[in-house]
Amino acid sequence: MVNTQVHLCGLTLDNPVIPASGTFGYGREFAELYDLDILGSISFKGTTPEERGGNPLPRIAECPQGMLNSVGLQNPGLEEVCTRELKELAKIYHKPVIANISGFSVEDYVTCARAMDREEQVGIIEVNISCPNVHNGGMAFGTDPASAAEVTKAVRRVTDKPVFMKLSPNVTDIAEIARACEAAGADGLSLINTLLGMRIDIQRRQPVLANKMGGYSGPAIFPVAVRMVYQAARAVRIPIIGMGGISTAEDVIEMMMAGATAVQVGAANLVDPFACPNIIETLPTLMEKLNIRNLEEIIGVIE
Amino acid sequence: MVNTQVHLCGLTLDNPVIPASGTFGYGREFAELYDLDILGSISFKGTTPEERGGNPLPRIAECPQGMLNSVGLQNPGLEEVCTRELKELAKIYHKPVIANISGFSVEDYVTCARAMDREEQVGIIEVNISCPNVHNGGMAFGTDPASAAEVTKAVRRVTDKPVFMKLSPNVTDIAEIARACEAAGADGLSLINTLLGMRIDIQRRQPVLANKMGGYSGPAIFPVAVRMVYQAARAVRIPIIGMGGISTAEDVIEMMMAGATAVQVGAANLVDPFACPNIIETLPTLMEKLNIRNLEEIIGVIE
Amino acid sequence: MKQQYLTVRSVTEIQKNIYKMKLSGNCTEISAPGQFINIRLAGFYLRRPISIASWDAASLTIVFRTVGAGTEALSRVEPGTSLDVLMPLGNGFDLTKGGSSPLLIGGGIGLPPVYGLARAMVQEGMTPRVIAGFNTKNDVILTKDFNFLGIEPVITTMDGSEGLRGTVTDAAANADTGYVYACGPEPMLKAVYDICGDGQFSFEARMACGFGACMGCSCKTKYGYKRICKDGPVLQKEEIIW
Amino acid sequence: MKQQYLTVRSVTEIQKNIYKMKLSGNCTEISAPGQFINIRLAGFYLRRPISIASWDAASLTIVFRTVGAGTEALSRVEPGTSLDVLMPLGNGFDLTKGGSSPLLIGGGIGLPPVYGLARAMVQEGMTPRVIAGFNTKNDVILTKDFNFLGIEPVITTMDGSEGLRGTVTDAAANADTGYVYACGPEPMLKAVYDICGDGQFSFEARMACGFGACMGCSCKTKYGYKRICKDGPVLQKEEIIW
Ligand SMILES: Cc1cc2nc3c(=O)[nH]c(=O)nc-3n(C[C@H](O)[C@H](O)[C@H](O)COP(=O)(O)OP(=O)(O)OC[C@H]3O[C@@H](n4cnc5c(N)ncnc54)[C@H](O)[C@@H]3O)c2cc1C
Ligand SMILES: Cc1cc2nc3c(=O)[nH]c(=O)nc-3n(C[C@H](O)[C@H](O)[C@H](O)COP(=O)(O)OP(=O)(O)OC[C@H]3O[C@@H](n4cnc5c(N)ncnc54)[C@H](O)[C@@H]3O)c2cc1C
Ligand SMILES: Cc1cc2nc3c(=O)[nH]c(=O)nc-3n(C[C@H](O)[C@H](O)[C@H](O)COP(=O)(O)O)c2cc1C
Ligand SMILES: Cc1cc2nc3c(=O)[nH]c(=O)nc-3n(C[C@H](O)[C@H](O)[C@H](O)COP(=O)(O)O)c2cc1C
Ligand code: FES
Ligand code: FES
Repeated sequence: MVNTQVHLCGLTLDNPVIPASGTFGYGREFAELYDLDILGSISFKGTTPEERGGNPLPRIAECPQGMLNSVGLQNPGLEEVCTRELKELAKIYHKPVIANISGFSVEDYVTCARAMDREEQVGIIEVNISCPNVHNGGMAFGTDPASAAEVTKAVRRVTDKPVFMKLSPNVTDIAEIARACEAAGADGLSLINTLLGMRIDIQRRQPVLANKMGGYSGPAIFPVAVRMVYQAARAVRIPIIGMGGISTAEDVIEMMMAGATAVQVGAANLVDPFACPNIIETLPTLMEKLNIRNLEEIIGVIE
Repeated sequence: MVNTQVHLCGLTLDNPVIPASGTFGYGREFAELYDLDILGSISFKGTTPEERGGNPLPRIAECPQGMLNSVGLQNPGLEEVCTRELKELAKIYHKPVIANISGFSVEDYVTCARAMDREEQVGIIEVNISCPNVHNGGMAFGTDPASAAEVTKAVRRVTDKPVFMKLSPNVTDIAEIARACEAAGADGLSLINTLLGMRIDIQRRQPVLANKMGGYSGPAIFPVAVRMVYQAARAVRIPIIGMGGISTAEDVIEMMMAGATAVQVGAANLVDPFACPNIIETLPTLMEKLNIRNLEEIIGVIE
Repeated sequence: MKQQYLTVRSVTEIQKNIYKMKLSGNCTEISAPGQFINIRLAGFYLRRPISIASWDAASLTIVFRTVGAGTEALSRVEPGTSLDVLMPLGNGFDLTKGGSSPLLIGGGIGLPPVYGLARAMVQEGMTPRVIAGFNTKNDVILTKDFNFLGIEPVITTMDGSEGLRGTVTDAAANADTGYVYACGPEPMLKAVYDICGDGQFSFEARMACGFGACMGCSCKTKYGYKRICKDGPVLQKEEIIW
Repeated sequence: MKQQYLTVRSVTEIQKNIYKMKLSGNCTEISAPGQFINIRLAGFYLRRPISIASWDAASLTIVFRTVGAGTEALSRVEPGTSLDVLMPLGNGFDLTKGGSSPLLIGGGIGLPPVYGLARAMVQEGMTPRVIAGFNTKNDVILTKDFNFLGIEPVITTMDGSEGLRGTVTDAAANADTGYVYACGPEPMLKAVYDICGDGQFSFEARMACGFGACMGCSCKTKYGYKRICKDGPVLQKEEIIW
């Protein structure tokens, strides 16, 4: 018998597989297909203080082994999420969840973190800093160590729950950002968010996305994600939730060997709604094949 | 009849399709398969002042729709390239070529540029600044605007040939680097070089590459390349050679609409040695289908 | 919604670049015309959404136009092949709202779900009227299928090469447009919207999941944001914002 | 080297996880045993290099072990399928250097090219001696094929479950090892290198192109850098640096 448990800042996950924020809504669509309680946790759709309608359509473009999205953080806003979505989520999922929060100013993050701090089911607050900082020329918080640290500190101050900073891969030096977040008090890191990409409709001579550029996710970004998780893991001592292109149990093992304690599965849920259950089902067999008894023993084995 | 000609700093290319440096050697292997003179130009393997053996094996890892390489700039060194390889190349290719040069210090680049300046067949000098600067903590020249500008200026000073700076995609802000190179006197830009990636052999619990990390190329990086070419093209007025994941005539059109005047085809040559001739053959038909008379009319049509 | 496998029974080119494909498998969950299936194709990351044109308990038919590499590949799938599909998706049309003889308007490749709707209505004893608009006579599809239901569609072509010359709204000018069911390109939907009293409109959007998880297809309506894939593709006239 | 299509004629599992595949097509360019082909497989970016085990003008045979997703997929290719291959690749063995009765040593899945070499030698009237090493009797392959050439290979297994117990070099201890041709895992090659007078050694490397363009497989030899794919896979003893 193999052991798939992993520990994340005091939480014990039955397995490391977590649907990624924005690719699982609040679980409702998937709960019709399988029992969500098999999941290690769930990172629900990014919450902002106010409701957001998101970007104009089209928001989706196909890529080789991946996709672009420019959903633009559409969500019903903090209040609605807390009063309605989380109540519904509690009915279909019975373990701690990960509250993914977003914002366009430090105050936005603080507002969301404060509210999520009061939500019993929230086990971890995951702070998406790939968003543009409206007070800093629109440069994403996650692309500047100082801004990343500022958000980390501010959020850290208003909650007792573990704070995971979710890093953008669109940076020169991921280790530098990782260290800045750790130094500012982050309990863990989530990475990677989507790579910035663009596709053009050559017939219409226009970008496919109304928003021109969008976030690239799916298997195509996996080698970049493994590299960044590896680099970040070697730069900090706090745990890492690794993601980017994971779609098989093999990918989970590879990401954990690179340094991740748990993983998130994003785009894969969209093209195969059974991606997570399939991975969770395959994991023990694969562990046996690879002579892994306790999944935690492989975290960061790569030197 | 459609016109596939493009103009690049005084050079007229019969078509925009150029094999990318490092994926075509000095053309010999391909000359056995087809007449190289159909190509718009050729960017030959990166030259360093001294011979380089490159990195230990394995140097190649497979990825979803792409590959990692850690060849490590293996090349016979400047003297051998000029006295032997270019003489051989001149026998099998009869148009101006692109001299890709690399280095680990500004002097390295200058040495190579000086020598290439004297080579009659060299039409453009393409300066690969993805290499680590040994005098600056190993940080790649191409990840820092000041270093990129310094190399640009130094090379610009020692040659009359057009200088194209070849940019690394592993940066937060490609537009900033592009502007720095333009301001320092670059005649054009080539982008993108490979994305830094990593794969792990989960059976052996080791990185697949002996060098751990390597450069990701192939269709998987295409959406990132299109985005960066678009961003760079809007940031500068000098022409751009676009590359990264191109393998079809459609990709060529998309990259040109994003802002490229010509394109390079890299990894595709390796898995399909006829990639370039196939693209060149398909291009006119595709242009007709898309109502493009002169290929140059689509350069940067995307706003 | 389920993930399941359907077996391709036949693929027929019914017009230049337009194919009818019959598939067999469990179709008992399909609940309304206008629903669609999302098809996984080898070599493509995203699934391809295609409307159900007609169905029974153990089979369904789709009709599609080849517009890109995905639909090209679909047209070349061999009979006997198993296709991984998510189905049924979307809300579909509500038959109960338009009276016993509503007007159905389909444009181009938007006609297949309109055919499915007409078929379901006839099965319910209703007598739908149908206007079918195309660019030219080489695009005209499904006429015989409608005839088989006892319906004589009014055909319009932009160039007048078959049926009336002009748009579907030209053809609808003298008809009762009190309640209209419409599916077709967006400019057509808008034109129909402008002339009808009330009705239902089926929309398209680029989709990632097709089952409501990603917000990739969400658009604003008078009743809040709706996901074309899950809360649509059929929207009621009253809620549409152009 | 050419890019061409070979048609799969048959795929047989000759041992657990080891397959023999016969392919037909123009094989007239193959010039030496030890050359290989590079096979494109749907769904995989890089081609898979596999040695030619034997060939004639219009067909060739490969023998491969399923070690990952690519070789798994190859083992499931249906007869009749066309495979896109680059061939012939590499230098192959030089038959002329080892006298009339050289020693051939193959280890595990390195045996197929050794078989091809033995076959070519027999055709030239030579009388090669063969040592074939495996982990266990369930890995033993090609014995009958050698017998058919009139050769009785000395079989060794690490666990002694078939033939002699031990390594190929154990088995070679009493043989004339003046000139050896070897193909197998690198530790085996090294062991053979250490006990033989002279010889030729066939290497493996992760490859991108397989035809000399990318330097992905280049390694240092006493005579400068060599590309395993183009200047190899067979290296002469005198040039090898471990
Ligand atoms: C609910 C719904 C029902 C549909 N029903 C039908 C039908 O019955 N018959 C039919 O011929 N077509 C139908 N379509 C359109 C069909 O999905 C597209 O023509 C198809 O996806 C194009 O794929 P491609 O690979 O050939 O084109 P490409 O342009 O190469 O596709 C690239 C990407 O864009 C998407 N895409 C391109 N065009 C459209 C489009 N019009 N709508 C949505 N996504 C698009 C593709 O799905 C893919 O993700 C429907 C679309 C939707 C949303
Ligand atoms: C010149 C040459 C001749 C060969 N001849 C044979 C043969 O006759 N029979 C046989 O069974 N095998 C042979 N091999 C090894 C064979 O190429 C690999 O087993 C195969 O590529 C593995 O592919 P995979 O997708 O199953 O494994 P994966 O591990 O999933 O492959 C991942 C990547 O690594 C590469 N790779 C993995 N193992 C090897 C290896 N040992 N050598 C080179 N690349 C590797 C793959 O090509 C692919 O690019 C030969 C290799 C070379 C270089
Ligand atoms: C449609 C979509 C919406 C997303 N929304 C969010 C979000 O709200 N917050 C966030 O932090 N990440 C969001 N992401 C990023 C994913 O959580 C994940 O980091 C990324 O997609 C990489 O993983 P993948 O390749 O497995 O999809 C979104 C991704 C997709 C595809
Ligand atoms: C095996 C290999 C070797 C390369 N060597 C060089 C090089 O010497 N100099 C250089 O500037 N780029 C080099 N590159 C990068 C390519 O020229 C190109 O920028 C990159 O691969 C992206 O294009 P692609 O996706 O079409 O391959 C190399 C790429 C590969 C795959
Ligand atoms: S396509 Fe995902 S919500 Fe509609
Ligand atoms: S694999 Fe490209 S040179 Fe050998």
